[in-house]
Amino acid sequence: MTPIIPGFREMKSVVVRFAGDSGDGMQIVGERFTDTSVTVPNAIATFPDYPSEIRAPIGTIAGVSAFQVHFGSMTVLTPGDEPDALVAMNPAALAVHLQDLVAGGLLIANASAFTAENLAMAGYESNPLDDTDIQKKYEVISLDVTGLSVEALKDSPLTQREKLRTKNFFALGFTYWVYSRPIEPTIDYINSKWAAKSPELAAANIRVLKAGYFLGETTETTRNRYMVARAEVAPGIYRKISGNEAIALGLVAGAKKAGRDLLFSGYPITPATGILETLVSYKHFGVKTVQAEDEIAAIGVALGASFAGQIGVTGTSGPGMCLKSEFIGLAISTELPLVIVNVQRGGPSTGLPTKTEQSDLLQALFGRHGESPVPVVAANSPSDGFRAGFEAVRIALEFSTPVILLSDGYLANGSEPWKVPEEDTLPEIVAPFADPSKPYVVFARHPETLARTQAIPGQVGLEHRIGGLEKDGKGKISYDPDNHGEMTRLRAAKVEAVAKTLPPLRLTGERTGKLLVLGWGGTHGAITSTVEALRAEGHEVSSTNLRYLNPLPPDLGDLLKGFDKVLIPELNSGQLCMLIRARFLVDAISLPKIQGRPFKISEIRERVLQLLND
Amino acid sequence: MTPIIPGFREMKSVVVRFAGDSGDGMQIVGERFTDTSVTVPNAIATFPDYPSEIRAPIGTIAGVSAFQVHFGSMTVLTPGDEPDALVAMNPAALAVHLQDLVAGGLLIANASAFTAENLAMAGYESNPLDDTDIQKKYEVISLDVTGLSVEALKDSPLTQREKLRTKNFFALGFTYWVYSRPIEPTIDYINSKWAAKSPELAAANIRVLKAGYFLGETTETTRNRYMVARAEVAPGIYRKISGNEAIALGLVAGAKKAGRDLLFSGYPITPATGILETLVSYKHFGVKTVQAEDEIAAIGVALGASFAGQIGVTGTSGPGMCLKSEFIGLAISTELPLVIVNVQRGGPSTGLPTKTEQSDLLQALFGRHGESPVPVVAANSPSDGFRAGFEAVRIALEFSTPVILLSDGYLANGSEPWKVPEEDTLPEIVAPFADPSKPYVVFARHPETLARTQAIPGQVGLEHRIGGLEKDGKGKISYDPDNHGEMTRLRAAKVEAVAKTLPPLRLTGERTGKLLVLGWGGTHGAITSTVEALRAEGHEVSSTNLRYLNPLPPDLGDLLKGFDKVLIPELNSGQLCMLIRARFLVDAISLPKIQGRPFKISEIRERVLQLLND
Amino acid sequence: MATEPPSVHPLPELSRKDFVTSNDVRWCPGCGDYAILNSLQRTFPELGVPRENFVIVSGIGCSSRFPYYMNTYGFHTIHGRATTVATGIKVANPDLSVWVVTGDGDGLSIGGNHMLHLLRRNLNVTVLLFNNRIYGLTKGQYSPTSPFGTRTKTTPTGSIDHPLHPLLFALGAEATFIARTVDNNPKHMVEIFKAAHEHQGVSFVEILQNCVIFNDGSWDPIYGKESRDDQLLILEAGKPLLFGKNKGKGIRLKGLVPEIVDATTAAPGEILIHEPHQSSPLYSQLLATMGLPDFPTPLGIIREIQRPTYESLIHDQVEEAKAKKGSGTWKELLHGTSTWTVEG
Amino acid sequence: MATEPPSVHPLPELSRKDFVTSNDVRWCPGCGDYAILNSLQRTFPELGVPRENFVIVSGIGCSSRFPYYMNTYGFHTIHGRATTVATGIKVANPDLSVWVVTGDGDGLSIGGNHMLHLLRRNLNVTVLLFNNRIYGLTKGQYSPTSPFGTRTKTTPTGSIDHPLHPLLFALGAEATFIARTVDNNPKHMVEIFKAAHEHQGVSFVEILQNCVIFNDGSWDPIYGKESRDDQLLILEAGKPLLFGKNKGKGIRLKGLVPEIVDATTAAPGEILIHEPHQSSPLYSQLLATMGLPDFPTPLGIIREIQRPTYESLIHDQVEEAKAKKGSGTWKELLHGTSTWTVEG
Ligand SMILES: Cc1ncc(C[n+]2csc(CCOP(=O)(O)OP(=O)(O)O)c2C)c(N)n1
Ligand SMILES: Cc1ncc(C[n+]2csc(CCOP(=O)(O)OP(=O)(O)O)c2C)c(N)n1
Ligand code: SF4
Ligand code: SF4
Ligand SMILES: [Mg+2]
Ligand SMILES: [Mg+2]
Repeated sequence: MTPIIPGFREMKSVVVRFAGDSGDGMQIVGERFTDTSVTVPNAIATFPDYPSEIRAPIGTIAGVSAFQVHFGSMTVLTPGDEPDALVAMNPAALAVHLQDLVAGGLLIANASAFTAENLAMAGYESNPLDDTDIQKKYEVISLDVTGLSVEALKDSPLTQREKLRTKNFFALGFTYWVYSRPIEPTIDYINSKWAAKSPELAAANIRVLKAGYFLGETTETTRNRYMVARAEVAPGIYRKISGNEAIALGLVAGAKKAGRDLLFSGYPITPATGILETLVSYKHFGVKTVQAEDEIAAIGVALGASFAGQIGVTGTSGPGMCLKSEFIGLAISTELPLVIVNVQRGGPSTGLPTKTEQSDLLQALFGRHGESPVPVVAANSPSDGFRAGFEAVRIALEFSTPVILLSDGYLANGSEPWKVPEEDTLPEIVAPFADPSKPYVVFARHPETLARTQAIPGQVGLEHRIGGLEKDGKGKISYDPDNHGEMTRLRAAKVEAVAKTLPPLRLTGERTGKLLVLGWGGTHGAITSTVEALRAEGHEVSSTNLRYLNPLPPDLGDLLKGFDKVLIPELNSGQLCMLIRARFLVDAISLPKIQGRPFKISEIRERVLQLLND
Repeated sequence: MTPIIPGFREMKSVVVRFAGDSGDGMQIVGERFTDTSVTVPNAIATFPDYPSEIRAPIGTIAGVSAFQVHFGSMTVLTPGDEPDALVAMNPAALAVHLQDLVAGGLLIANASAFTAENLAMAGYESNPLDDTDIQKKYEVISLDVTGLSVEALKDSPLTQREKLRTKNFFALGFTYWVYSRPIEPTIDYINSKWAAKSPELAAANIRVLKAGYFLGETTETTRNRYMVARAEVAPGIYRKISGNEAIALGLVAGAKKAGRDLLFSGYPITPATGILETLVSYKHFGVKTVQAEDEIAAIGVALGASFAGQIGVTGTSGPGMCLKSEFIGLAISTELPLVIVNVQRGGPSTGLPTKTEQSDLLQALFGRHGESPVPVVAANSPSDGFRAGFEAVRIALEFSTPVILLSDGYLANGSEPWKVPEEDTLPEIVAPFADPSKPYVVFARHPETLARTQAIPGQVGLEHRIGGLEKDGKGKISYDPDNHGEMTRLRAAKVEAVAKTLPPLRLTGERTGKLLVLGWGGTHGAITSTVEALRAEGHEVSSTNLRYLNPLPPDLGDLLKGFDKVLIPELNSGQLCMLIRARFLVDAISLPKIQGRPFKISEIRERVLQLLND
Repeated sequence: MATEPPSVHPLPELSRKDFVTSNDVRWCPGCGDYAILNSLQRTFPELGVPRENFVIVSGIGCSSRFPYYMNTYGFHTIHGRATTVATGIKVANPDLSVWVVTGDGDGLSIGGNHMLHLLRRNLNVTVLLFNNRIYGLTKGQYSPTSPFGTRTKTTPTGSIDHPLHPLLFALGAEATFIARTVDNNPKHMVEIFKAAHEHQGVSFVEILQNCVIFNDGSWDPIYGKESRDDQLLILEAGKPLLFGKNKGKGIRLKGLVPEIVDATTAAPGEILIHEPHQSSPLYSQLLATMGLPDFPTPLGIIREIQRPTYESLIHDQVEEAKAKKGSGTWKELLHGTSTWTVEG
Repeated sequence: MATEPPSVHPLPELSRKDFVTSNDVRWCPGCGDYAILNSLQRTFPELGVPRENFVIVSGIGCSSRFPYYMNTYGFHTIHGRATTVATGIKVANPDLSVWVVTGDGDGLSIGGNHMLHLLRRNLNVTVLLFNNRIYGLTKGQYSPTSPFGTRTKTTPTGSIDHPLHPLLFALGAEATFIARTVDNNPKHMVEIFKAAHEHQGVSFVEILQNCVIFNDGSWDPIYGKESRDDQLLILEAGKPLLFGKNKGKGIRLKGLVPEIVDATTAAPGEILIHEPHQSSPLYSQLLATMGLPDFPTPLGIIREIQRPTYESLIHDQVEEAKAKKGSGTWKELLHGTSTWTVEG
């Protein structure tokens, strides 16, 4: 238990958003704040939000970059609806983000950047910091961040330009003071990053960081300070991890457990590129990566690797998924293991490349010609990417099938602390190659999984041919009508057989009641937070999250029967909802959101309350 | 009314199947028999069935080619379940097709081809024509077709090889005699085809045709002859048309009605190539065709043509649909007219390229990333391709949207008589370009259709930019969350608005009752035939067929409510069924068939009777 | 076929401003794309094409944002496919002046096949390939034109792909107009853009472009202040291949191998004369293969030959069919070649 | 890197029969594909590669049925993408001998881009391109290699696309081994297949192939009995470029333009000597552009140069990383570079 510090208001959790120009280093201070809070420890979740342009002109609305961090003494499952505090480094940042700040929230503004020119670029006709309405609505702390930073460095040998670039650490230092965070982890970080290369730079950043912190100590600028107690975090070793990193890790872990090398082939696309960029540094794990000429080639390369006995993986986002669809069909037909990661973003078409959405679920299920079922797995938080990635590899190998793994832009870039698992808590993955001492039947099946056993090039005496034409159980091309019916049935039954290996659904709340909130993938945090809060208030509502979208978990049908109503919040127009209605004939209600942003807790809360009161 | 000829058994309808080696000219005699019967007139439907290899070795099972024709004095909506008569030109043809012949059916075999070598290639150990079981089960007429043909030509100057090639006309002549068909149309055909180039060849074929016919007249080979009375066919001008031809025609007619030129761009693929092959001969209608380097390019070219003010159309089959999916998303996002024809074949992957299936419905609806709705139209018979093609163009232009038009391999190659419409019975298609005298708002919408109005390159003062990023109503790129929600809603609402322009559903039977059989696309004939027959027997069953799959017709919901049960026969694993269940929460029952073949009437009949008796 | 429609009115005088849109230009400050935009905006008014007949088609990438900044008709399509959409536009309406803007990733990685087929078909459009040897929009992965060993986010230990050579690629496709220019020489750009426009057939223009953020200075060894005298070989039709300070060096041929010689002492006729119009592709090949480290990099028109354009051939076939069969009537369409009548 | 794994057992003696499958061969009687199949079945036993190390990868087309008829590992993939699957196989296991079988449509139309990038990356695989200048499997539409004016079902009034030249295309991609052979000369095929196999790097082999059904006799003007003496230029490394009856004619160079001369009267050294290994691509270009109507068509190895292979470079990077960091452990994987501990 953290002792309550006198003079502080205690909060269960706080949401801070840093916002400034792309060049202002907001992502860096956000990351620092996170890393500091994580070691307190606090529960934490983050949400970086940067512009889609590489470098928009300085000071413009388009150039605003932000980083939101949510830290608490209790479970934190989302980066938070609205910020309790906003750090705004220039007028454009204020213009974009002020609307989100909670009434009464803390606004820390870099007053020195509120010049006439910057105000004009942000569309302000007068200085909002002088606006009495704003002063009344929020707790405004207007600081000459730039000036004070330069002042703090008056003895430093750095150039003026370099001095100006330290100002993000001033803002960070001050924010640390407000929330009584330790500054040592950041000092360590600065030293480890710059001390060797440029001791002056390191010293300057540390000085400015401290200046910001001490400004709080020594002046009367603020009326309130806040504290967030240590969270009761399960003991263990933790690391911070983003969704893209976690998926990369899970894939490699799965491959290792299966005793196969991993070959990842991708083509850069936002927000999926991070997976490739992570895996290129895993070469010493035997990971090979191929940056292909396009997404079609990428999946082709991955499938080739699988045919050759490795586990082939490819990753992309929506537009790339379209291009991979023909090859997914071939993997289905040849029954080869393969993992296809889709980090979903706003669509249709190029859409909103840097924004999040869950609108590719039906594509994952049906986005190919012919009867072509594939297992579909979804990560439900950044760190859950590990488990989802591992599971995708497991299912692909144990069921000799391509698997689609859905993530999204919000999970990909968001990060959270992750309790590092012990290797031996991870399940074995069993998918042996054919035994060369026995005759090889290409489409012979495992009695339970219905998987076909692979024989791989290099194995003596198992030479065989596969391809995308329909074939019979022996692998011979067959146009026989009954055989086609039977092979179609078997391909579907094999995917259905995955259901037997799925864990029971984890439920928040009771198994029966008035309302079940059913989610999948990245809405997990928002839904669970909402339902936990409502239950604490005495409402009869439960929730669960689907990591497995195809096949659906075997216990889902019974669960649905236990509730009067089912609400399905999704970042799409009701795709899971359609599946649930068709499959179980329950009048599930959709809560769609298509705004390129994750759900706010308040949005789900409102709808749940409506339905409970109906 | 045709007078009943004494000595004939009268039949309402007859199914004849011609089967032989690929080189035996079975498609030609099938076509001749069809053209002759059509002018009787009889109602008619045909089903060619040839091997996927170009030329399999002579005499092998793989090389068998067949043509089935169903002709009747009443409505004929399918090529028939089982043949009443089988013409088998060699043992391989017999081996493949005998199992389908109805018990008691007529088997006309070319005994001269039943040599030891041919029997072996077909897998026979002894001559099946000598098999007493077969002789008991069928009415076997064993003829020395080859020998008699050559004999008939003993005075002809043709080479022996040329003489041998006439034998298909002998078989045809004999079959004409059995069914008392006139031989004159075939004589005319032979003359028009060969008389000019090679009078000897024409004379020989005519002689052999007559020899076959006279053989029946002059010998006692057969116990029975059959007659099919003239059908009561609506007066009018008719032509025979295949599904691919009808679609090509419908597309051009739509373009003409809209006053736009048509540009078709495709990449060859079975069974869709026929559309491109038909359209290349329509150049004098202003039709331009581009054979592109692949399916992606093909749709890109078509979309470019649409942007430039023509109506762009592309066509393909399953694997090609996968490749087009990304571009369909761009067409949705830019709201440009475009027609994408998918002639479905057996999947997944390369699957069964020459076989039919309806398994791309969900792909049509959901086969793209993001929320990307498109109207989907399906042809329900070969000649209905005309109407479906026309409608696809109408919807694409009037609603500024890509439209997916589904056909299938069975419709594509099958043909039937088509009553040629008068030009002025075709509706107008109204989709004017923007008015250059008014300011142009790129995403301004028609109040009812919600269509956006196109301005096209070359129009003075309407210069503008479009693309696949999300944009606001003015066409400016926008990452605004609410705008994205609103544009997503509008794109969906626009597709829904098509529903208002759809004709009421056509029903076979009453509007209420025990069972509704609901079909879509090419199952129309089999379902209607089944239901008509059952109704004639007094069963309380109705049926309807959906030409419009998205949006669903507005009167469908009410119709479904009127029935205790709904049965949905589909050549897939229940794709429409899923949609109907999700949308209307009715416990619709699927009758799936995935065998690369159309439904038999008996298959639907059996299931309907089961359900009626349950 | 003429590129411009027979215009009844005299063309309005156009100026650079007519081609500027109100959209904020969103490239990084200092990006080479600005200079290219500027040069094209200066070129268009001089081409004698009415503004409404220009269409700019692009794929996806930093460079592909281009159409938004040009006040013409524009289509920002999908990654790698601009060439296909441009084909549809030009075939549908040959009167339009169609420009494709693409990047080294867009045009040569994902879009390589369509580029290949566009070039061989000889559609009368102009392709501007912004070659910054990097994927800009996706934040700095190596591209198919990145030199061997390039370190990027996806190749931290250096890329291992032998780079694709845009000009050799275009020669392999037998493109009829192939040129190279640079983003730091507006005059040269304008000159090349004009020539590309005038060429009746496909024009492939590689523009060496600097990405200040992810690949800054990539071209400096060729066109930087220090190097350009020695490293740029400016091509002028009919003139000898000279370069270096005061054009003191020249290129001559020894068998099939080029050599650098002192121009001041070279024998008359020894130095190669630039002839972009020759039908043998060997000379173009020679130029295309020249570059670092042993040779200067040629700038200008590498090759320009004549061949009928794709869209004019399609157009001719349609006109021929109409001339032969007459414009198709409704009756012909609906009745086809063979009908029968059922009497009432 | 060796193509063959270090084999502990002596290789079993293989013969043609070992590579024949029990599947019925389903090409049309008389199709050129039979002869190619036969030649490959005769080549494989002579390469010193154990049968289980052969993988044949194909796309879709008549030619792409090939793997079914070879008793090795085989993958009949999807249209145009065999090259990508082959890349995955070879990168995953560089010990395998990987062969890509493709058609002019499969490899150069829909699959052109992957072919391009396979060639430039220099993966050590062999590509056999069956060029029948037609789409066989889809029953006779023109292909990207069909000559201008070809009449087919989709071009009843003649095709209007300038054909793609496979060898020029491969040169544009800077392929390291480029050769041409013909389906009616088994001896030559075997020779070229062996050389292609021996080449460490990508080998691109164009095979002129006859489609009896849809394009019969298409190559007869070049390799038919009547024409072949005068129209085929058989290349042999180190030997002069001679052809015609009794090798009476030769090729010499005038500047950059080839000429045909009477070999019997030519000056010594005047006639070009075939040197496929030279690093300048001009000579290869010269050969590739030769053909009807003015020149004989070269047969044999057009170009063969050395460059590290893609899969060996990947392999090296993995090995280097392992050498530097040690083989990755579970702990390293799961813990990464920075963790913190929450005490119990
Ligand atoms: C199908 C698809 N794949 C990938 C992407 C992501 N993407 C956008 S631009 C780009 C490459 C950009 O590089 P280049 O063409 O060189 O343009 P530059 O940004 O350098 O101007 C990529 C990979 C996409 N938008 N669509
Ligand atoms: C995606 C896709 N598009 C089109 C086809 C149809 N298709 C199969 S093979 C082929 C072309 C075959 O030509 P080629 O590669 O020259 O091989 P050939 O049959 O002549 O040997 C086409 C267009 C297909 N199978 N898949
Ligand atoms: S990332 Fe590079 S190419 Fe893209 S806009 Fe910035 S400087 Fe230009
Ligand atoms: S169609 Fe042509 S290429 Fe195909 S198998 Fe027949 S002859 Fe050979
Ligand atoms: Mg680039
Ligand atoms: Mg071919």
